[in-house]
Amino acid sequence: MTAVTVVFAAMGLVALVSAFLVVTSDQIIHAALWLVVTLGAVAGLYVLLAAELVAWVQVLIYMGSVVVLLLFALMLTRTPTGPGSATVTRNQPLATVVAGATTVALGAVMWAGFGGEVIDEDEVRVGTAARLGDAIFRTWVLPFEVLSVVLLAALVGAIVLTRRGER
Amino acid sequence: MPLMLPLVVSCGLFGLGLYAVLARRHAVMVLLGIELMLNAASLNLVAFDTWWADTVHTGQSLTLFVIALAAAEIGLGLAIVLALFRAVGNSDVDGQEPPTSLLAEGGDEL
Amino acid sequence: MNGLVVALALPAVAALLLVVLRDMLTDRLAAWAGVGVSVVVAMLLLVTWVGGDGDGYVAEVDLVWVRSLDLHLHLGMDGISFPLLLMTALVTALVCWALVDDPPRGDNATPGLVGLLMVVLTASIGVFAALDLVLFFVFFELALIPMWFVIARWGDPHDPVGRRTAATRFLLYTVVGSALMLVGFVTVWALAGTVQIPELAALGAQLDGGWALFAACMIALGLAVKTPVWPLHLWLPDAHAKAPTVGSVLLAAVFLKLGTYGLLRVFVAVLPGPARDLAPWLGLLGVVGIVVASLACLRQADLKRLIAYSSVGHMGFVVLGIATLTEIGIAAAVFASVAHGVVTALLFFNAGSLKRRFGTAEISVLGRGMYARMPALAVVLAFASVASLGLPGLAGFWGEMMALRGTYEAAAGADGAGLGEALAAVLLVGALLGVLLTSAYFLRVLRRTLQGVPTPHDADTDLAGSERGIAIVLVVAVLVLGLVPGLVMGVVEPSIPAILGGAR
Amino acid sequence: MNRRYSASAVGITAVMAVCAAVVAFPRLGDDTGPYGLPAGRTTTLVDGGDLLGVSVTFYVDHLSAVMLLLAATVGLLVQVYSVAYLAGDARYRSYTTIIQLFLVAMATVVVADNLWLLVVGWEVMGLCSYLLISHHWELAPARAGAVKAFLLTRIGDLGLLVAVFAIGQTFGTYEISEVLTAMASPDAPEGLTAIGLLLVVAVIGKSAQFPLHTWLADAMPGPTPISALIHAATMVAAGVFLVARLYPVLAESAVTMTVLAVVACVTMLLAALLALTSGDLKRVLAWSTVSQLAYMFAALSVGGYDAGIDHLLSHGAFKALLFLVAGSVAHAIGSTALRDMGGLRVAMPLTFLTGTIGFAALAGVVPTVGFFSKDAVLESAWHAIGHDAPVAPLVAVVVLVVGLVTAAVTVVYSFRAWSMTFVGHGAPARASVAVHEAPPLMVGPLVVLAAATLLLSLAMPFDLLMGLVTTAIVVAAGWLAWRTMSAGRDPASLLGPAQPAFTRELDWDLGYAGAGVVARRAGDLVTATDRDVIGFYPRAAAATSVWLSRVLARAQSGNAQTYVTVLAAGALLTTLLVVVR
Repeated sequence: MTAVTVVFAAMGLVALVSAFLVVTSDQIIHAALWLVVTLGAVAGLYVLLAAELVAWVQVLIYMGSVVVLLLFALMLTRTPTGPGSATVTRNQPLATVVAGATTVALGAVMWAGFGGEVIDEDEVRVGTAARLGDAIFRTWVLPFEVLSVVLLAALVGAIVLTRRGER
Repeated sequence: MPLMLPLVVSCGLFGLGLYAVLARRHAVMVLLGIELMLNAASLNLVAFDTWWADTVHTGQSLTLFVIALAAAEIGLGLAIVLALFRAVGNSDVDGQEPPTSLLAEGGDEL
Repeated sequence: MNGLVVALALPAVAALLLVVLRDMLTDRLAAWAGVGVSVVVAMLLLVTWVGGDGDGYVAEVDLVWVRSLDLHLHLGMDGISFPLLLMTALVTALVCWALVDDPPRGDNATPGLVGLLMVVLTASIGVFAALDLVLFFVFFELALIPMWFVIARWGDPHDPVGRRTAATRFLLYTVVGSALMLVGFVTVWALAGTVQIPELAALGAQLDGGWALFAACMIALGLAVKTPVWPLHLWLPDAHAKAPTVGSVLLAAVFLKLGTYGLLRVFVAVLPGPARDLAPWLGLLGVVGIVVASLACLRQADLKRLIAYSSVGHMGFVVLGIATLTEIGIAAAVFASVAHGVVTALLFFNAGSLKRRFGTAEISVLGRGMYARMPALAVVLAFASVASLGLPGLAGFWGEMMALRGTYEAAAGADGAGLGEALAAVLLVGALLGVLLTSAYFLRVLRRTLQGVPTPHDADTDLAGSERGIAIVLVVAVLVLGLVPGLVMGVVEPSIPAILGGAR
Repeated sequence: MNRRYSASAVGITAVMAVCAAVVAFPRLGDDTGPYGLPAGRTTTLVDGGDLLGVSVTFYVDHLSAVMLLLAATVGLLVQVYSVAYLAGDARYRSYTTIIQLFLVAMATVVVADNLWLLVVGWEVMGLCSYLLISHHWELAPARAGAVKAFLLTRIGDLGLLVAVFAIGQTFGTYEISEVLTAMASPDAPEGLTAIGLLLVVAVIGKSAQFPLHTWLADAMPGPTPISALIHAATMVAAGVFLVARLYPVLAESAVTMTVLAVVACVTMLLAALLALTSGDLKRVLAWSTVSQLAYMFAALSVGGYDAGIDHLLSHGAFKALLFLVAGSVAHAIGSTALRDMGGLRVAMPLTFLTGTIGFAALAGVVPTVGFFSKDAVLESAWHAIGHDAPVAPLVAVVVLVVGLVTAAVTVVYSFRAWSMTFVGHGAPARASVAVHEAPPLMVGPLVVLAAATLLLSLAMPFDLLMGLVTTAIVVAAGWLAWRTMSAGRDPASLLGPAQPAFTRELDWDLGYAGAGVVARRAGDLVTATDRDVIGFYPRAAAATSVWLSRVLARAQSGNAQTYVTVLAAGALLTTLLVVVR
């Protein structure tokens, strides 16, 4: 049980608990804020898994822009954000069952597949920005270009959708 | 460090995300659920990338793409929620009442 | 150009023209056009038949229709199908003639209705002339749709919902039936590798075993709905009660014969082995149909429903004839089909005339003493009823006589018969009881409507114009078929081996 | 009003009668008895195919000739009689046309060689009888009587149909001449009991014998000339003709002949007693016809072929006469009930004279043909006891005894009817009404028939012993009846306690009425079964499909979340399936 494992387990626990709170809180704002905690914990996990660039990108983009955008949207739409604003539909019991079953099943599959594997500390290749940049712009350059087109389309879509009037 | 750890965490996140999508009424909460599921997936990718010690860092590159896509997706998602809210006055996922039965309106019974 | 193909195509083209040019056509012109086309088709068929040489199928044409599936546009006439073809063409001519004086409701509706009738004519000619199973099925189905419109659109004016329900029930019954029949055809196709009826008939008794029996059951079920055989007959009384005169006559004279002809051409000829196994069941259901239908007729209040139930009874005789699987039985089936077509057409024309005058065919509403109020209509109705109850010397008798004779010979232990001796004896007694009950219910109708102290009614107008003409033509036809049965038998007899070849 | 039609009606019938005579006379000589080779001439008009076996062929021999002449003469006389009898009738033209159709049908039956031609004629006769009985279809009894007549004869006809199938199957041919030739040849087929019994059923139906006897009396509401023609002389006699025509086939089986004899005996006595107790002149004559027909069948059953035919001929004459007499009486006083009559001998001398001859012939008084033919019948029974006959001697004895008893009863009821009609002790009040003799057109046929009743006796054989016995019976029974009548009592009371039963005609009709009710009840049951039992399944199928569609509709509820849930559950299951297995 190396130190990395212990910290990793703690950080994982934090992520899971905060995710649980995101899902069960009855106020949207609380849910959004707990999401921030979850994303932070996951970023930490990335660091522990020696994926530095991904961790920072996670923190920078995911927590920085996505959650902020989420909060802006909530405020702009003046939706009721008080207690009881994020209730549950009739579908909740069925949803619990399905979600639970999926989690257990995935876990079992993972366990069956990779139960005993161990990440070998010394072999780990740290995911520095240089290596990542090299990998993306040499092997993954096509998906990268496609991704830019997708982002552009999403941008235009969002603008068109939210334009007011003269429908 | 046992590979199972990140996998367990990602499964947990995925389950919770799925629960949120299936059970929450408010559209934004559904989007949050989707975010959690995406994170679970990218955590998994990174875990395998590290375990595999991939020279080309497939896992981590894909995680970057996932994050980019997640951003685009949340942008659009919120635009839709905004439009929905302006049109209907609430953005509940189960707002519409079920369509009336086609056979109700008399005549032509067998 | 092959006479048969022209006879098939002509009504179809006429239908198309009638529908396309319906604004330019007046009601009377369209009706006369229908009569003209039907008469031309009848003449064509007659000439083609007379011109045809003896052996094999007359005017046979065999063009490849779907190469990959080896389906052929395979048409041909023989002794079994020619009488039915001719009767269909003549009955359609009479039906169009009836439309001249009794145009259907709705503005400028006659061209549409006559167009539909032409489609029915094409379809029935196709069925009777088809020598390819799938072609048979296509025309079999084609005939249904126009009939649905005729019943649903121009049926009983007082009961729109009932009209549509009856039409839909008729359609569903028959479509389900023919779907089963198609399953049977495909099984036969899988077993025999071909769908050409002549080749299948040549195969004869080789088609046997579990799957052949399955195919036979499916085909028999499909045709039994159409014939109709007793438990599957519920659609007929409703369809007739709600159908217009035009619809009822065609339904009785042509549609039921698609079923009986099918039983001969597609069931007995194609699957002789299984047909032998199913024959006792078919005979039993036929006789039950005869007795049950005549009992039901004793209690019917509506004249058209009564005639419909009597058709079930007559078709029971046809099925009994087929079930005997003897030469006389097959001849009985064909003759009874033609005779029933003519006699019941006359009955339905009369019922239609009454319905046109009194708005309903309810016996209680028609009043009594019709002999005094409408002598010509009364006499024709009496003549048709007497012909229908099978008085010897009129058309109805010979078909029933031959069916009974086939059953008697089976009971007396004739070889090769489809029915066992004990069963045949029981069926014979049942059929005779049916004949007695048939006489009873027809006399009951004559006594309730034609006789009795006359109750004059302002709608009392005797037969006029086309009604009188149609009555004369059909009365003559019934007399000719009755007094000279050899006319039809001469045509039918040489073709019986084509049906019974395998079963012998 | 129908002056124009009556001329053409009588004219056409006359022409038909002449044709019948032309055909019949040359053949009168061909009498070779029942078992000889067929002697008549066969002509083929249309030869039907061998499968259907229906061809138009004729075979005329002595028997057909006799029947043809009988039918033609009586038919002509009836047409003449009807001119006056139905003077004012609106439907006179259809009446005469149907009579002509009937005569053609009767001729067809009589001369047919092909059995199917015989069946056609046989049933067309039944149809004409139906149409003519319901001539006055305003009257309920006429309508009911017509339907009953048609249905009961139809039962007999079905027997005939199956008999013809059997003959075709056994002999391989439908030509009567060929059948008779086969029977005459040494290797004649045996075991013809089935055919025989079926033929007996056929004749029981047509000639109104015991089980199916009730329709003849109920056919009386028809016009009286029709009763004379159809229900006395021709149609009902067709049964006797058929037995005589196919005599070798029937005589081959003793069982058949015994059954025929038994039926004849029962009918003979029963009908005579019913005639005795009937209150209506025409019903008396109808029951008397049934009884006399039984005589003919009795004669044929004991081997008296010629006696049966002779009695048929003579009965045809005098019974037609009696019916026409009843017609003229009814025409004069407007009713046929015996209590309305009496003392008509003064007002209607000619009718009285011819009526007396008629009743004398019926009773079997010496000079009339009735005496000779009935005598021949009884003599043939007597002869059958000693010598070889188709039936056992015991049966012949029974036939003889019952024949004699019935002869006595016949004398009583004919004397009763005769005296209540013409003599009438204590003339009834109606006598005061202006009763006058029937018009000449009606009296003419009466005279002709009366003459025939007397002249025909010359052509009849005579047996002294049986003649004395029958005359003794006539005198004794006549005296008994006269004593009862003069004492003011109705001879029917001689029956004592049994009289009411016979007056109600043994309620034999309840059986048929019961059958009618059973049929109607079964009809209701069938209609109900159609609607509820068989109809249930299609309706159930429709309802199930509607219910099913409603259940499945719930899956498309429009709620996106449920879709995603089902989607997720589906995905999960699929992966589990793939992974677990």
